[in-house]
Amino acid sequence: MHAFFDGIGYNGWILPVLLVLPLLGALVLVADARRFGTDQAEAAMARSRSIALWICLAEALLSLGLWWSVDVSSAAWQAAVTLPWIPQWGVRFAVGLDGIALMLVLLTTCLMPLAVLGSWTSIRERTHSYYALLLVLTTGMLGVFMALDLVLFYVMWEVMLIPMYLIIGIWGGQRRLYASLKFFLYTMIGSLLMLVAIIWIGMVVRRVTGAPDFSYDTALQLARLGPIPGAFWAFLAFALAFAVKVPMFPFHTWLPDAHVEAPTAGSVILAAIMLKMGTFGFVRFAVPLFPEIAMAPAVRSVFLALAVIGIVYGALVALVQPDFKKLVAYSSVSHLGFVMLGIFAMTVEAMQGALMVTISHGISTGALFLLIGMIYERRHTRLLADYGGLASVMPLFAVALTIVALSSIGVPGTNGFVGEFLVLIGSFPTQPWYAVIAATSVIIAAAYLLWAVQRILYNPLTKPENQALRGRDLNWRELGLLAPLLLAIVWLGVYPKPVLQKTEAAASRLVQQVESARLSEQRAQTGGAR
Amino acid sequence: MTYDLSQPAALMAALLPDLLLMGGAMALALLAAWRPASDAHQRLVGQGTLVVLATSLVSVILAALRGGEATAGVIAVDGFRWAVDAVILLAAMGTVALNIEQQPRDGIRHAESHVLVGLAASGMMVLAAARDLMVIFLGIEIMSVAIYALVGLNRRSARSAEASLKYFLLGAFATGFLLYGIALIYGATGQTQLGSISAAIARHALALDPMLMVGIGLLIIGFGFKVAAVPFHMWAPDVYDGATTPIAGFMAAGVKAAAFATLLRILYEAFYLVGLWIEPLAWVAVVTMIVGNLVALSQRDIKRMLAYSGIVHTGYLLVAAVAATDLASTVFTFYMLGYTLATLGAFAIVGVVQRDGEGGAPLAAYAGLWSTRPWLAVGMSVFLLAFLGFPVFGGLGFFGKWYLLSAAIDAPGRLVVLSIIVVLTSVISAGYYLPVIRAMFMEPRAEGATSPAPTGALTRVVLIVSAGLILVCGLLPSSLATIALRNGFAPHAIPDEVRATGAGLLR
Amino acid sequence: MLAESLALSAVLFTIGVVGVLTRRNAIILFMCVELMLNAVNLSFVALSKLYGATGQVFVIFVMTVAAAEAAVGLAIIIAIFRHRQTVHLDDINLLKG
Amino acid sequence: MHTDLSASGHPLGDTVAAFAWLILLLPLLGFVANGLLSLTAAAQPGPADPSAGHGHGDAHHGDAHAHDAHDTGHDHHPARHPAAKWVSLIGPGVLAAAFGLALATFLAMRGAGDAMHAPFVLTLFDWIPTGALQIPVALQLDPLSMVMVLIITGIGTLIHLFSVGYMQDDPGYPRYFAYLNLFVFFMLLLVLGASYPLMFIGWEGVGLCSYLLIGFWFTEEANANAGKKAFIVNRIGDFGFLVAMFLLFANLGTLSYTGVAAGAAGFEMGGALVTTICLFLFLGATGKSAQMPLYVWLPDAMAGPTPVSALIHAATMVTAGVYMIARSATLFSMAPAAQLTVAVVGALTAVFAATIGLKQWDIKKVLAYSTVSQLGYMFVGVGVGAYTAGVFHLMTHAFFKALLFLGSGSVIYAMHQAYHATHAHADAQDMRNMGGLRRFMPITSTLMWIATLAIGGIPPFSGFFSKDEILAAVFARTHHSTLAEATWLGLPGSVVLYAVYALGLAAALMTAVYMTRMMLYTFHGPNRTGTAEQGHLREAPWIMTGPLVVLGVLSAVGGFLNLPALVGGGMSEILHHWLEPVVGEGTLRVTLGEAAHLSHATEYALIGTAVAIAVGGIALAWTRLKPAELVPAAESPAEQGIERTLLNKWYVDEAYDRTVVQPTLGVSRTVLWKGLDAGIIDGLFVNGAGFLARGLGWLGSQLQTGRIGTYAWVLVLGAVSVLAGFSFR
Repeated sequence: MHAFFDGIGYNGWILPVLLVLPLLGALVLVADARRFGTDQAEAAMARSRSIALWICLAEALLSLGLWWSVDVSSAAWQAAVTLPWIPQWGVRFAVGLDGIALMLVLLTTCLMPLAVLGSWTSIRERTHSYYALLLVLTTGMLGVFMALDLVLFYVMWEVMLIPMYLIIGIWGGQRRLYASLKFFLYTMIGSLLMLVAIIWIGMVVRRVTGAPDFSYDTALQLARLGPIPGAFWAFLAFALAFAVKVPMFPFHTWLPDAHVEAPTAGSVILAAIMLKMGTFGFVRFAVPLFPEIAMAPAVRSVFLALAVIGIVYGALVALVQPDFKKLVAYSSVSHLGFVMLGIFAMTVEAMQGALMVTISHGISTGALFLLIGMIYERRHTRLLADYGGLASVMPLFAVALTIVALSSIGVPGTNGFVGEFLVLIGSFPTQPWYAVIAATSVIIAAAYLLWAVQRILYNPLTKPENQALRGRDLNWRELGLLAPLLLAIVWLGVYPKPVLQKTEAAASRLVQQVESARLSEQRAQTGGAR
Repeated sequence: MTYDLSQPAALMAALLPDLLLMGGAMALALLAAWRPASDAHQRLVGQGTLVVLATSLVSVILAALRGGEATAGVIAVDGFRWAVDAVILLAAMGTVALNIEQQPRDGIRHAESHVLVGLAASGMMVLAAARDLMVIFLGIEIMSVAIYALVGLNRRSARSAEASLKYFLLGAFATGFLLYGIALIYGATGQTQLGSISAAIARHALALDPMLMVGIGLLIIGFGFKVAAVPFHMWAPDVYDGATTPIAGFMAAGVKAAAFATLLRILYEAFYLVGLWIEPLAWVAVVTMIVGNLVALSQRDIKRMLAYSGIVHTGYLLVAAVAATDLASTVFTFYMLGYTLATLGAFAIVGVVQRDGEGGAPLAAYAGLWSTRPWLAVGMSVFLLAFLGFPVFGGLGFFGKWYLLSAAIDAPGRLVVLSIIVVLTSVISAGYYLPVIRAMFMEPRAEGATSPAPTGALTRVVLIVSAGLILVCGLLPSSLATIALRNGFAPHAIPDEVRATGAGLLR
Repeated sequence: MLAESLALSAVLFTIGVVGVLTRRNAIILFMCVELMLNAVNLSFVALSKLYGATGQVFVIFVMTVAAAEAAVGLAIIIAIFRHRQTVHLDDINLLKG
Repeated sequence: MHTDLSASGHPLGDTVAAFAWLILLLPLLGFVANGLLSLTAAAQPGPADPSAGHGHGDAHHGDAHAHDAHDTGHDHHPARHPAAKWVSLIGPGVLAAAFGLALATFLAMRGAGDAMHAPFVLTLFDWIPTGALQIPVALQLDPLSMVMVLIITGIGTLIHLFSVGYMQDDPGYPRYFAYLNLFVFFMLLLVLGASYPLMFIGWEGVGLCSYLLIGFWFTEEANANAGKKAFIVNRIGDFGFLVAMFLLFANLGTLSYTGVAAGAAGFEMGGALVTTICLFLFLGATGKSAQMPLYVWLPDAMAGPTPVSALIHAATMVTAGVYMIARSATLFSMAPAAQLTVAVVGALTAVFAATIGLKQWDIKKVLAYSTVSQLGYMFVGVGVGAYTAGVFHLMTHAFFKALLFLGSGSVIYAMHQAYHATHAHADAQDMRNMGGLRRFMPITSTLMWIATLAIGGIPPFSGFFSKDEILAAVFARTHHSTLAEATWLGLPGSVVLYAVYALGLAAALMTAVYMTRMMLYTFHGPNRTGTAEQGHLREAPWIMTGPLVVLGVLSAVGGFLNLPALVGGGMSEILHHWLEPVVGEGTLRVTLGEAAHLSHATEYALIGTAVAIAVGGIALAWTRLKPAELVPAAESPAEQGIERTLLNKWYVDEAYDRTVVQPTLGVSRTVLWKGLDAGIIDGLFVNGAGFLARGLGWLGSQLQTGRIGTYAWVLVLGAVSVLAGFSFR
């Protein structure tokens, strides 16, 4: 396999192609809309859907090659491509992957076709623009995971903001205006502070090397020179931008609104991929660039405390949500609290666990939102109280929802368990108390999800609208959509070894780098020798 | 080659583009008076003005390519001047193009408006070139008087008459301050040319001379009014609201470019030894950004909102001025180009969406614009996001703000506090740009709301050029960055101990 | 002699500013502005005694410009009068908010 | 899946034991097959566009086969599930094959003789290989797991056969067998797993299956609630298990049994660390095996079908806690304080559950509380370090409790058929509607009597031997054992053990009473079902009574598997020698090196008292209770006083609800969600900031009065402030 990919120089062109392909797709859609006009005829909608689907499928197929062509063990960036962009300001178009970024890129490319399929019939008006925005969003997200240049990272970080804002705003629910504006402002505050921090880094590099240079590797070398005055504020700016995106505890109130009001594909992408940008940001930028500050006892305990609060708080509040989407949104706050706990516990197992939770949360929450979308299309309500007894009228849906709920709870044998177990067992040696408190969320998670599943599937089938659902179970499209996710849930639960091995090298390198910086900082403080 | 300004011929050669424009404008004034006012006539005169402006732009570009500099004298010949001239001429051409198609819709038939735009542009070019207080005063007056008249263009609406009255009275009042400042500076140093003023300050160690201080203060007040910095901005919203849309655009872009160019030249060439003006200017910048943004939040009319957005951008440019490094002038030209393009585009769309004869542009008129005129909505979003400084979709706007922030952070004074204020206030600005985008994309079209009139040929050209440049340069700004870098004027480095006296906010 | 004349021009200037602030009539307001300009001319003339003729050249410039400004200004005031039949500034507040 | 047999070099390596993973795989295949059968028949995918509103069209079409016969008493005979034939073959067949393979492995293991000192570990593939934590999917075959596998597959097969008869008319028939097979797969994984995480997979898997099976008839809200309650309470236990695993990994770096056993030697005897680990393990055990604090889910679990109660909530799943403590014998034996806690909690649960059992009218509730009580006994056994006694009682309890449950199942089946025939709507499980069934169901009643005598502890039945051995073990350890010297909450060990012994006797007495009460009310005295129904009361078909007979034989002779040493000769303590390689070291450590021995005299005395208690209990019940006076459930008066509290289970459920469940919901709704989230963070900071900005903006726009005067004033004020800024130096 490896030889084949080297033969066609796969690593040389794949990443830029992955970025550009969706943009081309968007242009094709726009051109198609202009030439045939967007008369709401069924044909126009079908055309736009199929264009979007083919582009996403092509993107997914192309990206699968990365699984073999990326050699995760080597320290160098894989499939790296560097093009001059703005030489005067030291900004380059540099992209590359390591083990962690590889998994997130694959998660994105594989989820996008499902998101498109998910909104096959639920999006009725202005489908051309909808799918064009989805494709631009893909480029933005992939760009964030691949960027090796701080400015490119920032630009891609912002590129994904507008399409998601419009998707929530135009095709969302009743309170979409408030929700989309809140989502935009929340993310923007964080990212603009990050912009100041990025420029500050560029200027520090300029002062050290003479020319401003925003490449990630030079920033890493800078970090090795030891803490620079003012680095604390830069770290805080980065951390805030990513904390808003994760979302960590105090900055999470945009998530429930954005999820509830977004259309199905919107909330699938928001939950499955966009939340991971926050954690990816911490793993790639905030912690490695400022290891001493991130691992300083005070800072570290603040982040750990917020993560654990997020876990327990998210679970508790999810317990009392009447709206199923809001419940899943708060459960995402809880799950991503695990990821943050894993990152800041800073052991190899915890880091691997964090990355595993990122991927499995993407799969299970993505599937949950797709399922919610499916019953919303049939019943047009998200309130749990309106449902009941669906298992007897929609058996296929019942099986799928049960499996996905179990994966979200983290029952062993599903992907949810592997990640959470690794985070807890990995963070216990360094943070015993935090791990134990986090483990209590295992109970609350079972409580809120099973209670929700019961109110939908099991209780007596009394309401006539639910009885009318008999014979309107999941159709072939929806089954085809869920099949890969259910397979992934079981496969990652039973045999997660390949995924763990892909991320192991990058995770242990990160932990060593941060630990060595932390120890040298400790010695410096205790020894007093600068 | 060097222009020996003492020779009249060399002076004329140095002022070639300005003279071309002024001569052309005079000729057109005659042509305008030649035939009775009618639509066809004003269109002809308008096209004539465009030709004149184009020739002047060509001569500016040729002069820039030829390079060359001038001996000490009344005017400056350097890349900065040519760059600012290009921006001014671009703004003027855009305004005339929009005006040609907007005037019939507002029922204005007299052709002199285009001539006035030409004259105002020539005044601005004089300002950009001036290196002598007297020439600066002349340039400001040529520009202002022409614009007083332009604001009152729509004779049949009381709103534009009131706007021109306000602009005239307050303008004259502020010019009074400016003039008194010039007098005091002349009194303190005995010189009027910027170079000799700085020499006099160095010779007589006048850095802390009270008379000079008051003079510089008054100068800042005068220019503060012209660029609509906050304590002196009260006129801007009403005048933008009253004036016809293209003229409002012209004021937002052209007047700001010229006034700022002169302010930079005065501060860096004449008063680089005086550290005291950095602190007040920084405070003016901060107040401008904060008050401008906050008041803009409560605006319901798009033109008034764009007026406040103009004020906020003045605040950002003041931050660049306060940075006072060699980057400051390049940042200014780079930022100004992006800002001008976005302003022209935005005001063009406001004009198109505006119903004939009505002055205001209520937000409700934009509701659901995307469903009827999708490309207008997309265009407006690009311009608004450029104002906001959003990457890729706002294109050049982002790199303008990026360059501004890197100049501020890189400045010896390390203006991190100022850049954080820039960043936080631009978040507030999202609070009033986004509702427009939201109205266009997310709100249903109000029933009975007529679809905007089809855009004229020239307006479409202006829209495509401005949106195109913003997006293309937004993706690949390197070529533009090199032009800006080459055409900045290197201000005398402000000695650190001088900068320290003005430390104040800058820590 | 210089100090007294500069002081006089400062006083005149302040009178002009106070006039602008207190009076409510457009034309009187404009006359106060003209007063301010003439105050500056006075100081220019006084200073040119110290530094040579450039001050007086400046005065000439200022006067011509003031004249042009007056022409346009009065035209604008007439236009506003034709619309609102008054030049009392308190009534002229169509544009606000 | 690569099985590196050669690596282990264990003599069992080349015998049939090498195919142990097949024992596991068979039930899994059964689950997959039955699952597919249930899905393909029930489901047909809906129309392409889901939001097309045409639901009314074929409402009646789906009605015939998807609705549940259990609750809606339709008159016409419910159509049996089309794939019922296949399912009846696959379900029990898969179990029988697994049992056969287990027997073969057992024989191979006996053949291996003393080679069994080292467990035979069969590594299949890597599960979680990260950094220092290497968890392979590996099976461990040793005497303890062999005993458990035999019980699970043996009794499992019998119960599967019984279910064929009991559940055949249920439309969810394939789904039922799918869940049952999945349960057996997870239970086998629990006992065969070679490391704590693998046991944990089985642990939560069985919890999942019990959730699915309890809530099998999910259209009844009570059943669904019971399922959910079972899963959540189990999860609380699992939390304890998880924390124990973290402690083990943090301190020993490994989680496999062999690794932990080796590492445990390094722990300090009775030290804080090993005690905490054992206490957390015990917390896990209480969750799964329904002990004192976390037993509330088991009685509600009776909402599931009766064979499920027999298999899961009597024979196998609930014994997982006992197996876990036996498996970590080395750890527990090093923590006397933890062991005493286990014993005390076990004893208290035994007594407490027995008291509630006295006053229950639902036949399955009586058996449920009896199970909780008997589990308390097993925990007393393993608590005092007599691991063999605990496992022995586990085995015998599996026999007679499965028999009791299945017997009650056939009684309920018969009652249901009768009510079904006459369209009566009385409760088929309430003893007050039964009475005198001996005449109609002679076989079931005799077998139930065997089981009742066995559970009561009447020799020679199996219950007597296992219960007596536990009590003897407790008595033996009151002196000269690590427990006696240890202290528990200040009390000296021996006093605690005497108390445990006394509680044990009390529980035995009450067991005898409530079991006899149950037998009297169901099988003796006048029949209260109703004259019309009596015609329909008849013995259950052979498919159901067959397994009862086998279990009856096992309950009767089960005791001979581990006769007390008194008997002497080759036949005594077979199970003790069999389990010696696994738990021997732990048992010896508790009894300070040499086997605990009582003088023959005391042993006979103990046996005497135990038998006296048993016979006394039965006689007490026989004389005091008068089944004749009982009236059918509908007309019977409400209980008063102590009887009412016993009937309402000491109001423990209500107490939990008011102290734990409602406050958490209340706090998270009002304080966390509405208060903090919507109130402070959203209301105050987010919207508040927006409101503040808009307010300031509005103020600014008010300043914009439109009058030139104000503008001039602002301009002059600005000018003055700028000039002031200059002169401040």
